[in-house]
Amino acid sequence: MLDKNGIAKRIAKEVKDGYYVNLGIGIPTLVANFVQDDINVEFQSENGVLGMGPFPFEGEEDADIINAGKQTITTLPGASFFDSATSFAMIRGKHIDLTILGAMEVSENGDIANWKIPGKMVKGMGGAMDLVASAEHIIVAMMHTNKAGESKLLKQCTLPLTGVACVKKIVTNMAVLEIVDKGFKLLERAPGVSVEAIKKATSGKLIVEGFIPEMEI
Amino acid sequence: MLDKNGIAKRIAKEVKDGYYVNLGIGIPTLVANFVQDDINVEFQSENGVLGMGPFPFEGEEDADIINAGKQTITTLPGASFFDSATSFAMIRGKHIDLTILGAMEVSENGDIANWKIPGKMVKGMGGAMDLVASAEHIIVAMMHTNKAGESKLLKQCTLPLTGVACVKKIVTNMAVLEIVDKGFKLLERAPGVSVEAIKKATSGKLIVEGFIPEMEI
Amino acid sequence: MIPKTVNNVQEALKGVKDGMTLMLGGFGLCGIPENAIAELVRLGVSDLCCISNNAGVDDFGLGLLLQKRQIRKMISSYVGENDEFERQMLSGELEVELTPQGTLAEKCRAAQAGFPAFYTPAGFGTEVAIGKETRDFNGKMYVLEAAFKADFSFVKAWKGDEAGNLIFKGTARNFNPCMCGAATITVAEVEELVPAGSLDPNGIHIPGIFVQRIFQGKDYEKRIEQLTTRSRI
Amino acid sequence: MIPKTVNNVQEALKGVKDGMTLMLGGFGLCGIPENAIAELVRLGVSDLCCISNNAGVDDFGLGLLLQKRQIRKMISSYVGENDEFERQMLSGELEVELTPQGTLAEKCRAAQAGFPAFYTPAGFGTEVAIGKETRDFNGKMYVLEAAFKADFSFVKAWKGDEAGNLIFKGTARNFNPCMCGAATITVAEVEELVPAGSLDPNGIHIPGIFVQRIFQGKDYEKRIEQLTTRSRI
Repeated sequence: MLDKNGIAKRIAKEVKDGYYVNLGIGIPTLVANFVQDDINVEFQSENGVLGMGPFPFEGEEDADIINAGKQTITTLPGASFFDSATSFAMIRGKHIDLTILGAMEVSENGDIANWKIPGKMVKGMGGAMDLVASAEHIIVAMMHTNKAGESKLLKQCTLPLTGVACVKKIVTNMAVLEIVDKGFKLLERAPGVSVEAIKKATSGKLIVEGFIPEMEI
Repeated sequence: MLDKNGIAKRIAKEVKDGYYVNLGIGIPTLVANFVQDDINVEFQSENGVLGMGPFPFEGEEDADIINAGKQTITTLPGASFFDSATSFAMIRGKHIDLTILGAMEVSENGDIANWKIPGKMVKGMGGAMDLVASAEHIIVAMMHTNKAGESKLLKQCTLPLTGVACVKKIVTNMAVLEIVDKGFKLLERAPGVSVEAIKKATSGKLIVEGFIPEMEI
Repeated sequence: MIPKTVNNVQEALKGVKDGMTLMLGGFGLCGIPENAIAELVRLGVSDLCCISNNAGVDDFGLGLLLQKRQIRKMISSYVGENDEFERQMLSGELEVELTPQGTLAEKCRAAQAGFPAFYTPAGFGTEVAIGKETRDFNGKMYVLEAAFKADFSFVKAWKGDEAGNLIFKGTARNFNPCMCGAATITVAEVEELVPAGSLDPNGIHIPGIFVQRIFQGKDYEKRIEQLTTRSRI
Repeated sequence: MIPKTVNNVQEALKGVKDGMTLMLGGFGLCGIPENAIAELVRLGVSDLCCISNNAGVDDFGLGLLLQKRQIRKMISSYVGENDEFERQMLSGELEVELTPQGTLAEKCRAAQAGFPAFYTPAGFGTEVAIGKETRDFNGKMYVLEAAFKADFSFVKAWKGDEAGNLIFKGTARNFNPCMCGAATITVAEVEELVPAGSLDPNGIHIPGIFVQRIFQGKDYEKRIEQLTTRSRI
């Protein structure tokens, strides 16, 4: 089983040379720490910055330079600032190559629910609905099951949707899965996790074809 | 009868303090020369400049700074440059207070035709269709009759339209007229021009109510 | 040059009344119109509909207006980090309209640019699209969203000149430019107000035509919501 | 930083083929991609559909492509000042689609920003609206216009960096920013190409994400169409 950093490390391998990437809050944010040094990648934050760098050194933070998680950040050479309409022009216009975000539920056909639990305080969807409706390539980073031990990979989402038929790939603490026509296609197992265990933890249709290798992370 | 400069001079009186103004090519361009010195006005050109100043001194022209007529210009303090989408955001969003443009024909209900003569080479509408469809206040600057002596103020336009029911006021070499519900309402006569002469030169319905003063220019 | 300068925040907010719809720039606490918010609190106007990406925190930003129950309705994309907001929302005192962030930005831009509505893919197939027209373009589904209509827009810029031209700094730019000219009256507060002609016409983010009133702001706190640093190696 | 620099105009235009749809920035001869146009002439690609506000003059700008009969169709708002254009248009050799200038700009911006279409008041009640959907919003009529689809976009900027960030100068900005990211591949030529980090991130007009290739242009003529001066007093 992977921990959050393990999930982030595995997803980092999906980040290719020349990609513009938008990272959601939570596990996705950690991905930046594991991207290979020898490829060129730029991180976008939807509040209006492209070319994000690491967090600032203590005392060097600037209240006017934050990411979408409202954390103080720095920028790298080649960075740019822009307004919110332009930021979502990048997203809606499919200029972002990869979107990585968390989810509460994902369904067999790629629906995603990650913003609202009925009866609980709703904080809002932020930019998530725009991101999932527009991105060419979406990877979901999440735990395979929720705190109650129930699968988050379902036949149909039970929570209000964030977007329909949009998720392409899922990386959990147990597996890497691809959304295909007929369900969740198992691509890789987390170290020490059996196919059986993944089957048990997956409520939607799991497709297991041939040998399923262990992740290399 | 007024000449072109006379028309421009009369229209200049319609330009009020605090106005953003877009001037079309031809007579409208001349209006800038006659605007009172003691009011604050900014001229926009739809190719992407606000705060246009006079033409440059010889040798000081800059190929990168032109107006929509492709003439070299200068800018005044407080000027700004912007792209074409932003320029038409100003126009479509009704941020421009006054648009002054030429016309081949205007109809009783405020339709305007100024871009195309069937059978002749069509140069295009440029920004005119956006301007007339959006402006709060449109003044047409033109001769009362065409070269053949025919009225340009018609019941219905015969040429392809640039916009419908949009013109508010017309200043010609003979008169100042307002578009009202029922036709062209005569407001002022050019110096030495009789109401009779204006009636004769106006093909659409002319409304003459009470005393019609001579223009003060 | 058409002068837009007003002497102070009181003059800048003249005409703000109960029941109005206000746009307020900022993302989290970054780039918010601090002076205008303080004056709204002082004026005590109520029954407001506020369009703003976020709702501040308990004791800063729009949270200050929430504390005084001045807001009837919030239109935002994300409203976490605010206990009083949560209480008013759950009790039904506060009406909340959650809107995808890109849609929120474009509803401002549409108002600014004279577009009555626009088609966006965001929210299709979700509860955001309920009751809205949807439509297929080239095999993809879109939702029709209407432009905002607001009475006042309050924005914060870094530098501004007497002609109302604005320059923003870093990510404090965010929704501020989109809200300029998107309401009947746009009020800009700036950290540094300079004479017309001091700013490079080529480097203006928002031309003054989109701004009706501008004033020199003061006492900016610029609170940081999530101070995050790394240690020096 | 994702590097976008290519060595020269030949590399920048790799992949341009007969029958393609191209966007070209500029207003009149101001801010046109001179190097790209010269290379299009050299390549001899034909059957092109060109989206550009104007069509150049007889011996410069897009006029050079017209002389060689490389253009099948022009989409523009104004095409005067060009005898060869007139001849080809009147003889039916050249297809011309005239589009209101603001609509032209927004059709580019819509393509850039992922909007499939938009409603504009421009052209309602005129022949521009024939065959198009029209619709009432709040008592005013609008025409539905579709986003452009293009293969290449050629723009000219003043300064640019290796990351593809662009800054334009004066009114040479015009349609250039709107066309960035509005085609499958955007090629920017710049008067001055600088290393990443040389430009202020706050002063970028077009972020590099909208640009696929950038190169240092050369031998700019920057012809003035209507040299207009006043005499010194």
